[in-house]
Amino acid sequence: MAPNYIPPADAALIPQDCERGPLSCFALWLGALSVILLIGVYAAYLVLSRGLGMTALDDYFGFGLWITFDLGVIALGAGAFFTGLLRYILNIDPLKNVINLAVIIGFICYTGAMIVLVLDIGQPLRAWFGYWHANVHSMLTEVIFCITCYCIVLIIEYIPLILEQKQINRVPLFHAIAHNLHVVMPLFAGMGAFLSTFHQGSLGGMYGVLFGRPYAFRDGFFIWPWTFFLFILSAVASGPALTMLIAALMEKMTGRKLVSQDVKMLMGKIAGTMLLVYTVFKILDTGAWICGLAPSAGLTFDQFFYGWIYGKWLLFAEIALCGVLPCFMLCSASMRANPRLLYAAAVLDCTGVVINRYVLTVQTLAMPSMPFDQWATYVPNWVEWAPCFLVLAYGGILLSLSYRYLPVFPQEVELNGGQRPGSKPNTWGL
Amino acid sequence: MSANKHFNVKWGMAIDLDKCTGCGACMVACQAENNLAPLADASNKQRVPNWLVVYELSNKKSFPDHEIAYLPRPCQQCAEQPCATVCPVVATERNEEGGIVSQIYPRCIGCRYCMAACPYHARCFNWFDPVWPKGMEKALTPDVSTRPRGVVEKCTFCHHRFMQAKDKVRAGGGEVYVRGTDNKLHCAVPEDGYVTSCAEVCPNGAIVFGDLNNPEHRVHRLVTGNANAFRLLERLGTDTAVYYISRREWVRRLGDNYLPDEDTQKPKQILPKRH
Amino acid sequence: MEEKTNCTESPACRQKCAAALLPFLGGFIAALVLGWLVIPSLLFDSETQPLLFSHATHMKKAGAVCLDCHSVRSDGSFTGIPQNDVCMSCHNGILTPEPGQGASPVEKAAYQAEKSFVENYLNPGKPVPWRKHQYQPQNVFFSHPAHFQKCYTCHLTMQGRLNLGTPENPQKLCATCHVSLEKLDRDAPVETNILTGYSSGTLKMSECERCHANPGHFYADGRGRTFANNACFTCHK
Amino acid sequence: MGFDRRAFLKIAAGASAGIMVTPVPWKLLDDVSIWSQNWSWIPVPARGASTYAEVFSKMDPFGVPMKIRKVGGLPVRVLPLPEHPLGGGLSPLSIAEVQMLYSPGRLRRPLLRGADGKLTEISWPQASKKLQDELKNAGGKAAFISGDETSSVTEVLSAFANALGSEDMYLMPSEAQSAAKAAELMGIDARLGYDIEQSDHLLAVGANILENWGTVLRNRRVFANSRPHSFRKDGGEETGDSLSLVYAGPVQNNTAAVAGAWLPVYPGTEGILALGMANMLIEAGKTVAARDFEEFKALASAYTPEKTAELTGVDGKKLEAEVARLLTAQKPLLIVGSSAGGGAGPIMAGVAVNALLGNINKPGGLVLLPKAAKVLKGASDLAEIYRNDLIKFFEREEKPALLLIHEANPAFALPNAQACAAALKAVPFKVCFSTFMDETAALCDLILPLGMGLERLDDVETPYGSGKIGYCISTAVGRPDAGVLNTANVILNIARRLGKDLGFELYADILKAKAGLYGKGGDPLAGGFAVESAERAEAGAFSFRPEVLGKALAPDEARGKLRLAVYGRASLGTDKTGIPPYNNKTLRADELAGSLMSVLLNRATAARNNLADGDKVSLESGGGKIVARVRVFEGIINDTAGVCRGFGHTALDEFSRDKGANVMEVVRPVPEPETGLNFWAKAGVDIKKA
Repeated sequence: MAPNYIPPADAALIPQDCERGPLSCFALWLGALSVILLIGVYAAYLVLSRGLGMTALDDYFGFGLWITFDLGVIALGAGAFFTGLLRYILNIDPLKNVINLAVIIGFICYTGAMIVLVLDIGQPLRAWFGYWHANVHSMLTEVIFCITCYCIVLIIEYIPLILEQKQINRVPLFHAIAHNLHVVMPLFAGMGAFLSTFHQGSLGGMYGVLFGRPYAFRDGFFIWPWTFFLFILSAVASGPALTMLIAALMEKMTGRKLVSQDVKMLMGKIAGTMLLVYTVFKILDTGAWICGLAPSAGLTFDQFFYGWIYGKWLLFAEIALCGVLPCFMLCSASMRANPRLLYAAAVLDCTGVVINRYVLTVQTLAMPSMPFDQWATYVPNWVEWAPCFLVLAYGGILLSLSYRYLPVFPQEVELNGGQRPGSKPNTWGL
Repeated sequence: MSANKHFNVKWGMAIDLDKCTGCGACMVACQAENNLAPLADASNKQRVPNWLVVYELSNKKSFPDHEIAYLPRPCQQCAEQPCATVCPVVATERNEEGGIVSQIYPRCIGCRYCMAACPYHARCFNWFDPVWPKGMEKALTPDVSTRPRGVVEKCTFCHHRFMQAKDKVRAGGGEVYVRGTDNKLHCAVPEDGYVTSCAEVCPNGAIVFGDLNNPEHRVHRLVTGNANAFRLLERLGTDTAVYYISRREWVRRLGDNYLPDEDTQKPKQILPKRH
Repeated sequence: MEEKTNCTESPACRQKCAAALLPFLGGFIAALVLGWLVIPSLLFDSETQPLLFSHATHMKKAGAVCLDCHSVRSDGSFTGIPQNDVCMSCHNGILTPEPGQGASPVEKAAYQAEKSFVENYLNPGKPVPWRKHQYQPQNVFFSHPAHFQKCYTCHLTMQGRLNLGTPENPQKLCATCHVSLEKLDRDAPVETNILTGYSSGTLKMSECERCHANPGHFYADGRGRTFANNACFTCHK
Repeated sequence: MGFDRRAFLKIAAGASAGIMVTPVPWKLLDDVSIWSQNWSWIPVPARGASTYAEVFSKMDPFGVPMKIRKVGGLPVRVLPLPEHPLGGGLSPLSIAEVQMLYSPGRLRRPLLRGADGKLTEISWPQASKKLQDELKNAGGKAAFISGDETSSVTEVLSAFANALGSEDMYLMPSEAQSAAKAAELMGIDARLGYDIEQSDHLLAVGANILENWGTVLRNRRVFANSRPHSFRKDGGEETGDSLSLVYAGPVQNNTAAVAGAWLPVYPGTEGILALGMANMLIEAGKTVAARDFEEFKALASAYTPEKTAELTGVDGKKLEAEVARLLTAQKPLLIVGSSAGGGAGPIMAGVAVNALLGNINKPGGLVLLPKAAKVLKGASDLAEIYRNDLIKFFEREEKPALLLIHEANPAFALPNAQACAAALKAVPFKVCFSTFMDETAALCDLILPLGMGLERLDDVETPYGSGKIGYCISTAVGRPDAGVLNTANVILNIARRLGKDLGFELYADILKAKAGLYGKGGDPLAGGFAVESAERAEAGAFSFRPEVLGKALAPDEARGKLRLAVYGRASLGTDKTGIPPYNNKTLRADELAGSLMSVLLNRATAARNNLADGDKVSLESGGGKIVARVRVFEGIINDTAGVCRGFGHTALDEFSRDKGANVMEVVRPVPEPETGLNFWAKAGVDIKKA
């Protein structure tokens, strides 16, 4: 404990030996996030009460920002399943120091995606038809099943963490549940890995099977188009990077060491390795697409791009700037050792995946499918942005609460052990 | 949902682009027939529910060599549907004798995946609840149900007319499917007994509707072995039920994507099938 | 709190635990009662017919069959609830003799109902606002001729319970889906679901699917054929 | 144990667990989704038995017979009536007629403008009395405009005007009026008709025959029948057409889209093209036995192929080819026309060419139809009414005391629309019988709701362009609660009360009498009824009138930077109806974007004027100004701006309002030399970036 540390009013709820800022600052921070949340709630109200016409979506862009956002957060939330897989199944022990964070981020990403999906479907009251009247041939059915099942897995993975809260854990029943869940956690990690692999893949498959849309359509293996595998690879390449970035961000905001640098570098190395695999396949896939599929559909490379908004720079940014470059950076041990370069590479890595999800969603639909059709353009409006920020704010609130009250970071006490003369003041008051 | 289900009867169209003047009567008839709501401002074409859209085609040449043609585009009723295979809740399928791709509004959850899948832009979404000016709802037909916001809709080849035509045959004591002279099963509904609304109102007779499998139907005779007949995006392998006819080469070439040096007449390479 | 962890053996503690469970059980049972007995009945509105109508009188006494009043038009559509002109083919005036002093309440009610029909609806030419037991949802296209035709392909010649009458008098076939009314002196009230707007007599799709989804009909061994297609567009519009 | 927070949570947990094993959550889950199929605010179509009635569209001026489907007694659909002589298919306007019964722009109650300028609802008896009083005061100073040239209402109005001693009886300017004037000038005592059914080569000059000229449905049926669907075996021959169609005009319009060839000519030079063709036909040896043939030959010889090409912009080789086709065709037919305002001169030139082709009153040629039958003794002939020029009437200093308008929207439809509206305003008392609250109705002092065609008994006699005499009666099938009356009945009633006996008490009796004249007995009002007669009139003392033609067609100086080509689209409705509810959906994004309509310029013209696709521009002429967006379209002749008519309504309903601008505001009418008509096909505009 820092010598000048004054325990906040809610000290009884805060994990043992962890410093936290004053409750008032924390409340203020939550209040700020809640304002963003409420704007999102208002946008959601508009959409649910009046219809999706409130958005900028249209008959050409049935999918837009929301689907891009969903795909983005689901890919970036892949840190949860992949870290779980490595930690519990492949026994890479150091990852235990970020596994809790990865689970929380995964939980936020998946539940956030579900919130946005409820808005995105025109008839949310019928959402359960996805189970009851499932079409087993649809990639989306697989997505619906796997995402909801995996969401339950994430809840189960999150529960022991909640039950380990200082006060809750005193109840013997809850203590027992938390303990036993920890014991069977490898089972859930395995289930999570299985479900997650499939729905990440199916999300990619969703686009790859669109044989009427040459921008997205891909050949494949058995019933799975290549995008199926590319989505899995890109998710595991970016998920760990985001987990690591968020840990770093939380350290910046709280002014406390939460995860040791070697663990972060390990996460970077994992991301880099997967990114290498992904980038190789992505380049191969792009080549096959340009040289094989496109001409067989009667299209030239140039026809896939339009103006600035859907220009070739997007392809360059996705593959070279946000694929090859971060891959190189993350795979190089010396660059990883430099925190700035490590974070920059991770940011590029995540950006690349988001660009990938964006172009596959939006550019696919913007491209004229019939020769006498024209390029269409799409710019989301505030009603679409607000729920996305709602999810970010919700994630912020959940992470803040978890950080403050739950023993998320096993290394925290050790890393901030007792005397830290050089420690920065707790600037954000969290 | 299995691939390319075969049916004895395959309703289809042959649209003669050399006859279509682009007047829009088919579009208006379609809306009145299928209970679409009018819109005060219909200038955002990507938000306007139209089951049938007439496109203006241009040969892209300068004045005075310029030529135009009009192309009405209903749902193409693909035998190899990009849309039905992706619907997560079986709200759309091609599973009935006649080969019309259905759209079930009370089943649709509004995910719009089918719209993303359809390369013909044949599907529209109800972005808002439909609104008719006061009293105009009295002119709705009982044949087609009205749709709330949040569901996808599309041309159904006026499927209700098919149902009514079948009932008329049954009410007269007849069987709906009978063996024809070619010893195959055909629909006993007479050729003019089931016609879509767009085909019915076209003063130029540009739209011919009937059973593509029935050699006695005009549409069959028009598209079989006609080098002037083509379908939209044929190389995708969607196997559509809507044929277009034009004697103009440039019009036919606009039916599909061709590389600059590619010949329209060359047998088309069909993209690999997914499902 | 801490001692709780060690109390599992003591009877007092067990009692305490049981007591702790009581509110849970109370809530559980209350929910069961509400859920099974109270809420379902709240979900429906009940309406009686505007006029006393006796299917029994029409079918037993007057010998009418279903198709006399509910028929298929020449274009194949179904008339559903008859318009006044159908009633008029018999009820030009009041048919029931005015009941005397000793008449039973049933006779008096019947007379009053007919009088009301003639005076309030028939003569002013107003349709009777009958409540409908089974009104097709607007997204459903139900073909009566198809069912007459296809069901009778087999059931016309079948014996016993499986004989569903004749195309001229299809009462037993009708009763396969419709409430059997021929014995009723008074039409049952129509129960309408306040949420969906459908009457309780409206068939669920699953009931259509008893035949439509089972080409083998009701028999697991595949005896019998329904001729039914289960494609969505067979019944939806 | 007291009831604390913990107990409450336990009860809640118990209840939650309990409710899950009852049907409630599952039933609700299901019911809520069923509820989403049956939202109370989504209308549900009414059911009932289907019945059908045959009628003739009174809204669509281009001859549309139709079958109305009623469900439970209410009309729900307009269906085609192919059995009818003019039938087969429908126009985009007529299909929407059932919906227009409920248009928000409909008039339902008579409205009277008070001293404060506000309109108040009054009853029909009050309205009728008011009209009667005003007509009585105005007497011979009353003027009448009818917008329905095929209806007997025009005859009733004419008889009434004559009875009042008024000479001011007008029809809205139309092709029929120009044709009547052309026939009159050329000594033909008959109406012009076109026997396209039997023709084998049709050259339409300016006449958009497949969209908005003449009997469009019939034209289109003939076109469809003459052109078998093309069938070609690989490497095989093309199927042939029995009628070849060529269109000449400034814009590659709907007719040009399917015509065998498009001959671009400058707007307003259609007559010169015909004259140039006449010259080439005479050169090829064609003659006509008419008293002034030599003078005509002299006039035509001035229009050499070079001169014609220069004046009309037509390609010389194409011109030659077309003349050659006229010469080689068995039954060639030339139709000269415009969508309105083309004047009589071009039609005269067209008649001259047809005369040279020797097809007058021949199968597949220009046919002369007997004049319309009349049953009211006091009424003028249609041809006499056509002589009155409405534009001159509006330009007149001295205004009538009363103006009665039936089914016409001059404030929108006439060239220089704003000046017309101003002239209209200057009339002390204006009455209109109108179905919709249109621009003219909005200016009137007494507005009388007129039933739509579907709601009234009316007739149609030989729409212009027809090749035969035809007569149809249309009965009311619409809503009985419309609150509308028939103009003719109101006028007959007032006439009787003013002591002017027109010979009939009811419009129905007039129609019965007329049906008798056209040879139909029994009860003609019982249902949709049509008679057709192939009767021909004699050519009479036919002459070319080169002295008139020469002046009427004389080229004059440009009136602006660009020539203005006004074209029309059937789906935009008419001046009276505005855009029908569904039809704005048929417009493409390049025709109307938001509230901005397009002006067509070809690439070269746009470049010459430093304009690019999508530029917002203003078109100005003679003080009028409209705003539009440039659409670069290669299907328009050089130095010409193409603007579609029918946009820019300021009244009517939300389906017509705030959509583009009314091109008639920049169109200025000019007197056509010698013919006594005004015309406006040669208008020009200045174009500027806005």
